[in-house]
Amino acid sequence: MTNPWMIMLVGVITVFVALFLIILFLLGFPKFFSALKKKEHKKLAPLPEIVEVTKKKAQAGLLSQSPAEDDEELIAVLTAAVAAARGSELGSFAIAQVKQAAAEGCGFNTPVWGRVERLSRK
Amino acid sequence: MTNPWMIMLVGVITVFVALFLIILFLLGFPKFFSALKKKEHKKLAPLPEIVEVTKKKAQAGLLSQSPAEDDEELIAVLTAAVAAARGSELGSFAIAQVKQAAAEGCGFNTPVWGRVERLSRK
Amino acid sequence: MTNPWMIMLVGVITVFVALFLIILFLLGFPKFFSALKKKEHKKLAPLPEIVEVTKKKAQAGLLSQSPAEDDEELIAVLTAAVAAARGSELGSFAIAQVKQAAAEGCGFNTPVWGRVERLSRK
Amino acid sequence: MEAFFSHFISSTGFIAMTWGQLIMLTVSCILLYLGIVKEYEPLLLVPIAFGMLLANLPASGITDGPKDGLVGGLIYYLYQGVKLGIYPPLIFLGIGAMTDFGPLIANPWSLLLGAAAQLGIFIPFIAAYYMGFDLKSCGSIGIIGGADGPTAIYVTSRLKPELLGPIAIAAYSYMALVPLIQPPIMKALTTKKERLVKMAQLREVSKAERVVFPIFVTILIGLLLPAAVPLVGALMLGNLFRESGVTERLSDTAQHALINTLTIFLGVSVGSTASAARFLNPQTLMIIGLGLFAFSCGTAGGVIFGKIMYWITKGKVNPLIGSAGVSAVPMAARVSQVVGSKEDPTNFLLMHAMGPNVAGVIGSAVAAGVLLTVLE
Amino acid sequence: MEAFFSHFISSTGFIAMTWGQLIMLTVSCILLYLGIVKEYEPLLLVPIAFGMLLANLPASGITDGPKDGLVGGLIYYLYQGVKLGIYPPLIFLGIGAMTDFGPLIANPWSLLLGAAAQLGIFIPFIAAYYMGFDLKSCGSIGIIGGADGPTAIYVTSRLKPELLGPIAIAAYSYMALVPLIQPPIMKALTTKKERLVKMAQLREVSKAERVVFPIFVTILIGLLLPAAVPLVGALMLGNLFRESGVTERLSDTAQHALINTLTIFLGVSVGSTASAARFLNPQTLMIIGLGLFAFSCGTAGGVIFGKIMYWITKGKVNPLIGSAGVSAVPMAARVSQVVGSKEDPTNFLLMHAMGPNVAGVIGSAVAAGVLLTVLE
Amino acid sequence: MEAFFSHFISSTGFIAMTWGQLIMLTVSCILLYLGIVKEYEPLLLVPIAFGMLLANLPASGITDGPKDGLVGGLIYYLYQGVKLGIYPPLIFLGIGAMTDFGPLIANPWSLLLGAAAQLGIFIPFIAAYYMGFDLKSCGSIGIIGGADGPTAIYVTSRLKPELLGPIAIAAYSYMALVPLIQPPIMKALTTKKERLVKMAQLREVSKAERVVFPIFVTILIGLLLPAAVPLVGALMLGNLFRESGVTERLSDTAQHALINTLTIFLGVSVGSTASAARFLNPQTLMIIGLGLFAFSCGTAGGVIFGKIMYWITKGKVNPLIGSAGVSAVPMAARVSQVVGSKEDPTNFLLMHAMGPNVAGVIGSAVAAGVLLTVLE
Ligand code: NA
Ligand code: NA
Ligand code: NA
Repeated sequence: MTNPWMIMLVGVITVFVALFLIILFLLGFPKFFSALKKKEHKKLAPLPEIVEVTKKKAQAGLLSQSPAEDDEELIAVLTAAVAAARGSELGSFAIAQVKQAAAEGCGFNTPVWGRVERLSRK
Repeated sequence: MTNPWMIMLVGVITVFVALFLIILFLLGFPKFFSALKKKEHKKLAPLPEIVEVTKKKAQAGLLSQSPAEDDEELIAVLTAAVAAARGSELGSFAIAQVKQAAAEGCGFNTPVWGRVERLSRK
Repeated sequence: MTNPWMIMLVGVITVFVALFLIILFLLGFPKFFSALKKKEHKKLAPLPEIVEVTKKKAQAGLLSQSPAEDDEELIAVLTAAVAAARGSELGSFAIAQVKQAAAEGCGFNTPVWGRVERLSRK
Repeated sequence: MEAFFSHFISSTGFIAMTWGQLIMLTVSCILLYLGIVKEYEPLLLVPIAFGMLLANLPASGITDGPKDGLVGGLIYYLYQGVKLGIYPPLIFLGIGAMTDFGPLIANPWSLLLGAAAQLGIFIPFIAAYYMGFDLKSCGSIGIIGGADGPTAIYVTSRLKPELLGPIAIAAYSYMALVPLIQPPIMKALTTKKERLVKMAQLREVSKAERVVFPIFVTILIGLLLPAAVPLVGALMLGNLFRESGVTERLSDTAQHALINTLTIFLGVSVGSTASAARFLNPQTLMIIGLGLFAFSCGTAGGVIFGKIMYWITKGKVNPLIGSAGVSAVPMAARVSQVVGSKEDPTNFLLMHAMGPNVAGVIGSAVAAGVLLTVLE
Repeated sequence: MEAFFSHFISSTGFIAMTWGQLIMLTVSCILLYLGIVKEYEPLLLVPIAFGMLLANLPASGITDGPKDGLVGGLIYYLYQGVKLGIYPPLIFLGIGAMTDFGPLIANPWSLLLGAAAQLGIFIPFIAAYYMGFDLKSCGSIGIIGGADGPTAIYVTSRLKPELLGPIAIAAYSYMALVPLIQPPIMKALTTKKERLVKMAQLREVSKAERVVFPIFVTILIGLLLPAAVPLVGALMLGNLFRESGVTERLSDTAQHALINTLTIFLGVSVGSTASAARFLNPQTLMIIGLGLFAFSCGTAGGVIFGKIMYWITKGKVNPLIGSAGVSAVPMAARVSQVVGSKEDPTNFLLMHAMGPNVAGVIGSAVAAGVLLTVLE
Repeated sequence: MEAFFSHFISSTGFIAMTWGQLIMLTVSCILLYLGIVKEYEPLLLVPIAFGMLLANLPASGITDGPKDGLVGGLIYYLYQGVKLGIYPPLIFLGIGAMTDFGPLIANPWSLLLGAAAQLGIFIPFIAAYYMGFDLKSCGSIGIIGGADGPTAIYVTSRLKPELLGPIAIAAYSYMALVPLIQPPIMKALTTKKERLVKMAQLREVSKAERVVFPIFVTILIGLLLPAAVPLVGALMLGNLFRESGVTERLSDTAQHALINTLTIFLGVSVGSTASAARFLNPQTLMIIGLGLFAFSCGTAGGVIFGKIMYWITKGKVNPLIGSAGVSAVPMAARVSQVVGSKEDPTNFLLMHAMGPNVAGVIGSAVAAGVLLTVLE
């Protein structure tokens, strides 16, 4: 293509077409996702509390640097409590665990107790 | 150059000359900048208060994570207040705005309200 | 080597041998280091207090951002006090100083007073 | 020994210095002044200006390639990331991680304003053609009107690397000057009644929408315009890191260590292309002029399309948000807010202008894809 | 003009798209779903899936090398760090800085569990051989059972780069699925009595031990198996930064900016190797199947050796910690804890399982060294 | 099968090991001990020592270049940043962002002390010449006296890369030993009366001065000595990021993620040049000896010039601050403080010594420029 007017025409049209296709897509969002949301609410309902408890613990650990023994007990109690209280199938529980780790952004392979251990090292 | 003594001579002289030129320059600093300072004081006088207000807001937002509505209102009020109170030409006001953003180190393209929005997302 | 069974054999044996050698080494740790620890305790006994004082100061400076004058005085007093109180040979004292800097993670070449100065700049 | 010293002195830069270099050193100091004191896009203008300064110190060899067994200069190596098109997409990764597409998702029609403002690319493209530039230069000049640094540098590095210096400097300077360039155009093109329009509150956008958006846009734009994939893909990957909620580590690094490092490298090496020999010629002045024209066209395009939307919606859209379609995030959106609040201090256009503002980034990436497809 | 437009349209990806690419785009979206919604190893699955998505957008050229004077695509350059074996060891540097070898030092015998679980590498190696793969492919497939991403990528990039896509995806997917894969195997191989064993509290580990450990392991493994030096050396250097107490700056950067940046680059470029042409063939399905087999073998190997230790120690070792020997830090250790606490909620196996867990990382690096020595 | 195993065993490092490598492993362990336990410049000594350790594990190939279609080793690629002169200036960027030139601006005359201490470069240069080293080696040996790691590595990598190992190790070791090396020399060269001088409080330095300083120094040094531009320019750009107040993001990254990453890469790859074959020879001992001589000369040069200033100012300058002119920031300045406070505990020389201290960095960069101009 060497005709500048043609390039301009192609350019302007492409930009409008591309962005208009995105608009079409976005206009469908509210309906689609409001339907999706209701399902999610049911599925994920019990999760937040667990996450919250762990987060509080994590923050407490990070801020107060309490001794490792306390934290370890806390984790043990927490784990046991959750396992006991839910008495549910292993799969879902294990994934909830995984969820917490990721949500806290600890990432890769330092587990919560690893960090606790680290913070409390003398 | 292959004569080590000559290299040494050139080296020592160059180091002293270079650093002495810097000295000459630095000796002129106090006079030059004390003159400059007076001018600046007049020009920039009204700025600090604006910056300060915004900074307080930013810190508050960052620390307390108050709901977005409050912050948005605060920004709206702040913006309106500044605009009204100054009743000044657009240019200077706009640049003052720019100044704040940079000073807070938010950088690139995340505006204050973007961050506020982000912090308060549920 | 092109016999997969041979490769497997070599692999499994190598893994076990390698990790077993580490085990042998680790089994010697407790004895070796408990002996070492006693020596260290004697040598390093007076250090912790110095480090602690400086750390408190550093934290105070970082959190409260108190004026530079105060901090400088504090450093001067601290330095003088330590020097006076110990009245010891220079070498050990200098190294204790170095130790503090590194322990605080300030690293490279920004000294404590550099950071203090920086925090308090208007 | 005299010969010895005179030989050494002849190797200093004082002797080798040309008038052009002296001028360029002055220009770089002015740019540093604008960046530091006037705070015009300092994050890029400071590295660019310093790179320009370093490149115009005679005889330092800091931009020279390797030869005769000697290794090249520092900036020669840093420049490879520009030349190979690596830095701009990775900077877009960081920008994506910093960008909130929420206002755009809440008000999809604002994408049209982001499209209209790309006239700021194509009209100067034509203008440059009739001023005698070859097509590749025209594309590089036009992209200034995209008001988006990494896009401008990416396109220019592929089409016309010789023009990197003036184009990058024009793009970043005018982005900083948006608060001065846009308001007169906005006022001239709108009526008081239009400027007084208050827009309806935006709806809340869910996390799921935010996550699906970058994935979808990548696929759509990627299929429509393969040449835009590096820019759009990186922008959207960064945004996905941000919005997915499970990759905060990556989002954080993309927004800080990675983008800052590459900004330094990009700025210094782009600035270094503005050597006296390359920079000081009539072309540069024309580019600087066309850049201003480009920003004006973009602003006008957005505002005019805003007026069209005002008419179609019977007064529900304030045309002032159209000017934000040029990108220059978030300055252009702020200008909409400021101009609007001058008419009515209780009118809060900021969030509404953020939609066209981020749409402008996508729009200019698409326009860049067209130019690369047609001209590369 | 018609010809003009039709030419332009023919350059879009819609036309060039193959069925295979469509399938791969769907697969990448499924992987994004697993990564983001199911949170299966999102830090790597999201970049990998997005890289796969980008590589399967037709005609973008983002993975093409330089030719005819044109520079290469972004991912071509990012991929060099995989091809040259640079990213995986540097990611290991960060992992080393994040790893606490304390539980291993406190209980050295757990290293044997980390060794036994490497059966998950060598049994599938044999299986792949009899399924018709050549030896280098067998090595790459076997290493999936190491349950360690950087090791798998490092080995595969040296032995059989063509298989990087399926192998990396299998490795990371199964690592995320460890909580589903392991428990049935663990229960099938152990008695209730074994699962109820409570282990003695671990002793405290001093700083000196933590510092000497990485230095010694590097020398020992380095002498025994030179090919493992890049992986083991980097892992241990990172750990030394962490434990020395005097290089916190370096440890911090290795754990954040450096590992995150390289994770993005590695993920995107590894994902990009999964183009339709390479990925969609019967081999891939076999690899996916063998990967699951590998994880199962590793788990079984660890648990069975755990039973042996249970017998030898007369009931002092709970065989459930054996499954943690596959690596997949820290998921596999958590699974030991969860399975154990299901039998007795007051049994706390986490710390005990961390020993075999980090031992598994060393074990698979050693196994990788053997495969590289024998097959490269 | 026997042959099989014996073949495999012959590939281990135990067999290939030489006495030299065993000695070097011991040396690297000693350096790790000095870095970690004695805390001698641990941020560089730990990576250097670990690089040395890795390079002396036989047969690992970690420093080998690519050949016969096989890719090179990890450290071969990391080393390219040293070889091409990229790491040292970028590390200087970070150091610039960490350096406060305020005390120097407040007391310009302290620059002369930073100049005088460069005798620690040029006297050993002559000494090395008469000990039989060629001129390029002399330059590399002399630069140890600059007491500045990146400068020493930059110069050596350009003049005599074979000597990188011993020179880097000497430079960093003696920098850590400054508190032991300097005091006896300082006391021997000064009288009690001189050491008791209390200096006047430094004036306050404004932001504008801090901003103009790096720009001006870059231009001046750049014109006077083009070869010093990469080092001085990077140092001053980093300082400008710090002082401008508008580029905190860039300053932060330069001070952390960037400098830490490059410190790891530089340290490991510099350390890896100290292979047994290269390191264990009489030259190394001579270099170690000349390095100590260099530090002593630098200290003496600074103190003697301090005495001259004491005479000229009639007792207003304490000669003890002269020793800080060798660089080794901030250790040398602390030594001035400590030696001064031993005579009078109320004498506070720290801030006064910081002037010569940072002047020494500029001074040795200038000296490096001279050596590169004359010898490269
Ligand atoms: Na734009
Ligand atoms: Na493993
Ligand atoms: Na020096």
